[in-house]
Amino acid sequence: MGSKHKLTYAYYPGCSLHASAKEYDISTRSVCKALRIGLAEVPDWFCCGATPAHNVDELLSLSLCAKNLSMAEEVEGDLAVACAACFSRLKTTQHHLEHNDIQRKQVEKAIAAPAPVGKKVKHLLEILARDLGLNKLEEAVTRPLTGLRVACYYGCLLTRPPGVPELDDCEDPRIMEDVLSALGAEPVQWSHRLECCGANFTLSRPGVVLQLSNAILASARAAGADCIMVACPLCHGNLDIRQQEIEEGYQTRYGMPVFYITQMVGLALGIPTPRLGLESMMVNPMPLLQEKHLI
Amino acid sequence: MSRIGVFVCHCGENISRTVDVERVAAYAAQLPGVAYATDYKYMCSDPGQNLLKKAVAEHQLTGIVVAACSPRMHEKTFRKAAQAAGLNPFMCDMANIREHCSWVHENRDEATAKASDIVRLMVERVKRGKVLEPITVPVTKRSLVIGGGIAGIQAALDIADAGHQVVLVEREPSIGGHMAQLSETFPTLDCSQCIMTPKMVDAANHPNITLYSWSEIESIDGYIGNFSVTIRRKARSVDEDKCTGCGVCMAKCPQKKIPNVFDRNLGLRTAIYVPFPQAVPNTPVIDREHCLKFKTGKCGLCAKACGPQAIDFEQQDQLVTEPVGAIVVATGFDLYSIDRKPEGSSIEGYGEFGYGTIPDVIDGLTFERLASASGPTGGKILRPSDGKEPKQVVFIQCVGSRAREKGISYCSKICCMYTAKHTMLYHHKVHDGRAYVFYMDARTPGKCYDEFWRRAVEEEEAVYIRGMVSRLYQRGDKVVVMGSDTLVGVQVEIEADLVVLATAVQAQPNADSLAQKLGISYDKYNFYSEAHAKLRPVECATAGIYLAGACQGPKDIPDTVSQASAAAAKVMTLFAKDQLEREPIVARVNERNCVGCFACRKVCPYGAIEEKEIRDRQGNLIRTVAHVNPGVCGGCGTCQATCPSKSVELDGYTDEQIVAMIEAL
Amino acid sequence: MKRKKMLLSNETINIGFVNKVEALSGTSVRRCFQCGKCSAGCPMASFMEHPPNRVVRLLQLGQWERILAGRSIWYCASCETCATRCPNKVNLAAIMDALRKLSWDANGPSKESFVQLANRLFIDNIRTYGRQYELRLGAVFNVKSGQFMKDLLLGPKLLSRGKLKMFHSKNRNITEIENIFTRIEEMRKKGEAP
Amino acid sequence: MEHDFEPKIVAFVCTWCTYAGADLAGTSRMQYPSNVRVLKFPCTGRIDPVFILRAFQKGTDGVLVSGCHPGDCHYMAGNFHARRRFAAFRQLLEFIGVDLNRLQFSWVSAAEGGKWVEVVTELTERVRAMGPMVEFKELEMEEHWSGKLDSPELKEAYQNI
Ligand SMILES: Cc1cc2nc3c(=O)[nH]c(=O)nc-3n(C[C@H](O)[C@H](O)[C@H](O)COP(=O)(O)OP(=O)(O)OC[C@H]3O[C@@H](n4cnc5c(N)ncnc54)[C@H](O)[C@@H]3O)c2cc1C
Ligand SMILES: Cc1cc2nc3c(=O)[nH]c(=O)nc-3n(C[C@H](O)[C@H](O)[C@H](O)COP(=O)(O)OP(=O)(O)OC[C@H]3O[C@@H](n4cnc5c(N)ncnc54)[C@H](O)[C@@H]3O)c2cc1C
Ligand code: SF4
Ligand code: SF4
Ligand code: SF4
Ligand code: SF4
Ligand code: SF4
Ligand code: SF4
Ligand code: SF4
Ligand code: SF4
Repeated sequence: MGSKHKLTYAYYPGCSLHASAKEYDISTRSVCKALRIGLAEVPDWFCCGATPAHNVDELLSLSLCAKNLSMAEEVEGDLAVACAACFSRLKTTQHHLEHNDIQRKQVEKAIAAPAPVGKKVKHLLEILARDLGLNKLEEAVTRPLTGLRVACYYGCLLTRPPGVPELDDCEDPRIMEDVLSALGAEPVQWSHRLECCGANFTLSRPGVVLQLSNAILASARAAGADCIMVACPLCHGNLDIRQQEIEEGYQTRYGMPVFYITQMVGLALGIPTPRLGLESMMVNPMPLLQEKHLI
Repeated sequence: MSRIGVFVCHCGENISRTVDVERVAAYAAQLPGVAYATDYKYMCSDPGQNLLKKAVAEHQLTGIVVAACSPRMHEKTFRKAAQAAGLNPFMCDMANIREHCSWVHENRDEATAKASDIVRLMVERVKRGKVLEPITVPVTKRSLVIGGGIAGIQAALDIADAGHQVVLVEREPSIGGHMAQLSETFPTLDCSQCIMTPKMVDAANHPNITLYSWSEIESIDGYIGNFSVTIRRKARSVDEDKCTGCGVCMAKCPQKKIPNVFDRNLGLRTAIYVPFPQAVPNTPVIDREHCLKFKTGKCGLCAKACGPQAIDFEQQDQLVTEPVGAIVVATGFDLYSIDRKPEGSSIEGYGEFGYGTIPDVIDGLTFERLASASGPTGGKILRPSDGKEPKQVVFIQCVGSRAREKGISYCSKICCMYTAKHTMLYHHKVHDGRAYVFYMDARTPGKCYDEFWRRAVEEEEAVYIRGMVSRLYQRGDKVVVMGSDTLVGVQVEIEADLVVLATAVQAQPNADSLAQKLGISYDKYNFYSEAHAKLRPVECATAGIYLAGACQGPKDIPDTVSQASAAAAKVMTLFAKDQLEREPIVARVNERNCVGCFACRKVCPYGAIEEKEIRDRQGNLIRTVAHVNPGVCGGCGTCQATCPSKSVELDGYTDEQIVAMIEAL
Repeated sequence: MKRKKMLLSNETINIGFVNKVEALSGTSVRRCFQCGKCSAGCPMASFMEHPPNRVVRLLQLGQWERILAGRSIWYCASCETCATRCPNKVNLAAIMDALRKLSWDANGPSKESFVQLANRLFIDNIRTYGRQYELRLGAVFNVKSGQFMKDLLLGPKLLSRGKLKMFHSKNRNITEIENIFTRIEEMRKKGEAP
Repeated sequence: MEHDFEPKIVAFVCTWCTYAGADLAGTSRMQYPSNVRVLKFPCTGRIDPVFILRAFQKGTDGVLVSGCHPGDCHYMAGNFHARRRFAAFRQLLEFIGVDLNRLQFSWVSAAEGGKWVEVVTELTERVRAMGPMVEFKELEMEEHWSGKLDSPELKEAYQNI
């Protein structure tokens, strides 16, 4: 992307970013503003259906996403998505529409419109690391996150399955670490970057979530991480909101703040913390940030 | 005018029971171009053949149709008889009225009518037959062997022992191939070096073998019996004739920290080096990428130290050309790389196993180096990360093999066995250690092979777990193995000190480019294709080129050696003759009509079609046309059916002959 | 769990069901050679009575009742680990989707009602509001699942951090969502969609 | 059994596989309709589609082309090229109005005497039921040949052969 060219995107926040993950939305908007990345929210977008829809009704899931994609056509620019689950669903839908004629026809009938496949769907990570570029990002940093040891957590949906999200290598992605390094922080090597946190079982089977998320927190701690960085509200919910419960259940103490990627970028850009929604985090990050002299 | 003779056979009653042979003979007699027709009880008997010979003379026959059994039965017999009677053997054909008629039809009228038709068609064919002379080509009784692994060494020794000259070309500084890297070998556990090194020395010292190590094939011309091979002898920077192999140079070289590929980078070597102490030839090579003299112009310590003044920094690559009559390809295999995926690919490699980022995840060949008495650890099993002795070692089979997702669907054939071997070697060396093996199937078909595997399980107490591993990750100084036991139906987790991956056997990375130079075919995995999977397993479809060893497909040493000796036997069979004679069923190009589109060349499975330049008297190029090399052409006729201008014709199956038969239907 | 003997015959092997699953999931069931790599990496395998590879195995044998009667399919988190690593490119995650749909359409007979309930509520929410309404989702789930106290302590914390909204504004174009639902229902009635 | 119409069947076969398979049918004394006449080729790769056209023009009612199974070609790839050529040729035949049921492609190996019998019997019976081949005669009468040969579809089909 040339330096003069302005980056503008259609923006699909997804349900969580308007509710339990509002700090992700707030920080995304603040960061994009600071980096002169234009975001125009797709008006009247719908829920993408997330996991429950495709779990029992693939056609519904594809149709919901197709509808959103077709509404996004009205807004200029590639479609920027923050939530890993929405990103995964929208990319999967495009994949099906492109590769499966029968399904495409069914979807077109369901949404009573031609299937929209042209819009490029991009996760924020791609926008930061590739469209803006790591160099540009690094240049914009005013308060490098020096000394902060971060465990980058991808979860399952950002990179899988092969050939669909095409964000990065599905087994050994580097994009989060690359972004983080550009911010001056120190990504740790750890084992559970891609393990499942229990995802949407948070409602129906919280016990499952506690067990899986505990393993992730434990692994991050063992690797010497000060905090975790995520790019998905679902992961955030399980690791942050349920952290206290996990600590109680497993008789341990993590106190491990879980940041959204945009919160980390915002900190490095020197954006004031209220505009990053840090106060909404369940595990209070302030002590850590103070200790590392980052605020 | 043709004067064809038709001989209708009764075959005792085999034919005459359903076919009215007399009527067929009478019918044949009145066909245009037929000068004589008769029937006889047993045509193939001596009296029958004499009858034929006599008729040729009496009726001045120009061609013969024997209406009898299948040509697959007696064509040779009657062609010989025709030749004895002074006819060109290819002017004799058979009409198959037994297998294709009397034996398969009961109705006498129908069978007789059909037999008459068959005779008529064959008469039309023979009428348009051409006198064909058997093709003879001289044989150069020297052979080329490409690749100096156990396959190449064995083939070279066999051919040389039979008294023929062999040129053995090896790409690396030393011969030996993968077998030289192995520790002990299944199924008998003899030491690989002990049985390999004598053979390497034999090959190098054999009066009939010229060894070109550190050399590669530049180009190949010619055809069976008459190849001309150009070999690039890469600059070694050491004069092989002067060097005594004393090794003083290596001791003096200051560049000592270069990872040794032969030891799978576990050990280090100098810039002037032999890959391993028992190397043959024992002449060092200077690695110009790392040598200070080449990098900075300063150093030359080796040259100063070398008594015989063997070191020559100015040495250049040399091209030598060798005439040979047969070629044995024995270029072996490579192992699937578990390193980070290649650029642009999303699924290759094994990210889930650590992409080679976890130091204590190694492949089977690395394990061989660890276990080898002459290896970097002196035969102690010590893990790469911290040199500690591992107490729990996990082996994973079928890594990269049987994995369509990684682009390989075949079984690598040797890894079940070598993994069993590894568990034994490990247990012999680390008594209080335990080996775990994740496997899908234990494939052990071979003499004493299953017994060997069972010994690993029952006596060496290896724990075999039926299931695959999903992921490996580092936890502290352990490698956590996330596997499953499908027999119990549960997940398995093991904290391993060392993990050994049985990675797939693959073709050499440059196998395809060598194949293109040789004009031989290869499969989609770049393994070289044999002419027939069952009946011609060591021959290439391209005449005069033979295959030995793992370049043709994954193989263990017993199979490799058998195939190498078989390939050598094929070479000797070829060399048993001074001249090659072959059926003259070959294609021929009508150069006047050929438009030079080379559609024919694209379809020719033998690479028999060459470009030929037509020049005027002044030597100016007028046009380029196709030319079929009769020594190479297999006679399939595909080119003829393909040629848009009908400029190529297959002898024995000309359009004229075939169309005449169709018209006569 | 009692393991009943499997009586295999042309009658008990329900190939029609297998074909349905293959059509819905777009993946081959027969291709699986039971390596178990899927189960080795599945985060949920330890909660399932049939680990993923065995689900495929039972499918290969046409033993659909054994699968649907269990809760394995409802414990799959759709994490795609299995599909990503299967050496045979068997898309097991898609097979799980297909099995859930077939089970859902048949109104059970899954025992894992909590997951089913959560899915149902989630989809109902989309139909009613166009978007997720997390407070309602949680509350209704607790009422319907009889776990009135579940996550009781979490709610106020979330509310205080502005993470749960008491009210939810409907999408302005909510009729369009309803249209999608009804069109799909009609297509199904006519047999035009699975 | 008497039939009103006895079709003329021609089999273009490869010498290594199908010819030998037919031999095997003979040595096993299997029985099949006598309508078929066999023309032997070194390989199906040698079979020019023009031969088939010619045979139809000469009043043949059914044509069988048979060679080695894929991968078993004596010459490695001849049958592969043949297959590609015939795939395009079928389009051409269809285009000019030949009922493709008159043309049968099959693989019969040297060991498949029984399969040879099956294939020949089936084709004979099928063509017998179809009646004599008249399409070409009609075509020639209508003199549509040259006109049709110029159409782009036909040209393309022909080039693909
Ligand atoms: C880990 C492991 C353990 C094994 N253990 C056993 C065992 O215990 N028992 C057993 O029976 N088998 C074993 N094997 C199998 C055995 O290694 C092979 O069967 C054998 O090495 C094959 O020999 P080859 O000569 O065909 O190939 P290679 O050994 O690969 O030799 C090929 C040679 O050709 C050279 N070459 C390649 N390309 C060119 C070129 N273009 N020009 C010139 N030269 C070229 C190479 O440099 C090499 O020297 C094992 C294999 C592995 C990987
Ligand atoms: C059921 C079955 C299916 C198979 N299918 C396949 C397949 O699909 N593909 C494949 O590649 N392989 C197959 N094989 C294997 C194949 O049959 C053998 O590899 C092959 O036949 C071995 O050939 P041979 O010449 O060594 O032995 P044999 O075929 O056994 O020939 C030995 C010959 O020696 C003669 N003989 C024995 N003793 C004496 C004596 N003292 N003096 C004189 N003559 C003697 C015997 O009468 C016999 O004619 C199959 C085998 C079986 C049993
Ligand atoms: S030539 Fe053939 S048909 Fe005649 S007697 Fe001999 S075997 Fe029988
Ligand atoms: S090059 Fe010289 S010093 Fe080196 S081994 Fe040969 S003779 Fe010895
Ligand atoms: S000149 Fe090169 S090879 Fe010789 S001693 Fe110096 S660095 Fe080593
Ligand atoms: S030999 Fe054994 S380990 Fe190797 S690919 Fe075959 S089955 Fe797998
Ligand atoms: S296909 Fe025919 S015209 Fe073309 S180059 Fe070959 S022989 Fe010549
Ligand atoms: S007959 Fe076959 S082998 Fe010979 S030149 Fe033609 S295509 Fe090549
Ligand atoms: S990983 Fe694939 S092949 Fe292996 S058991 Fe699972 S579905 Fe089957
Ligand atoms: S998608 Fe489901 S079955 Fe597959 S690994 Fe994830 S949880 Fe297990």
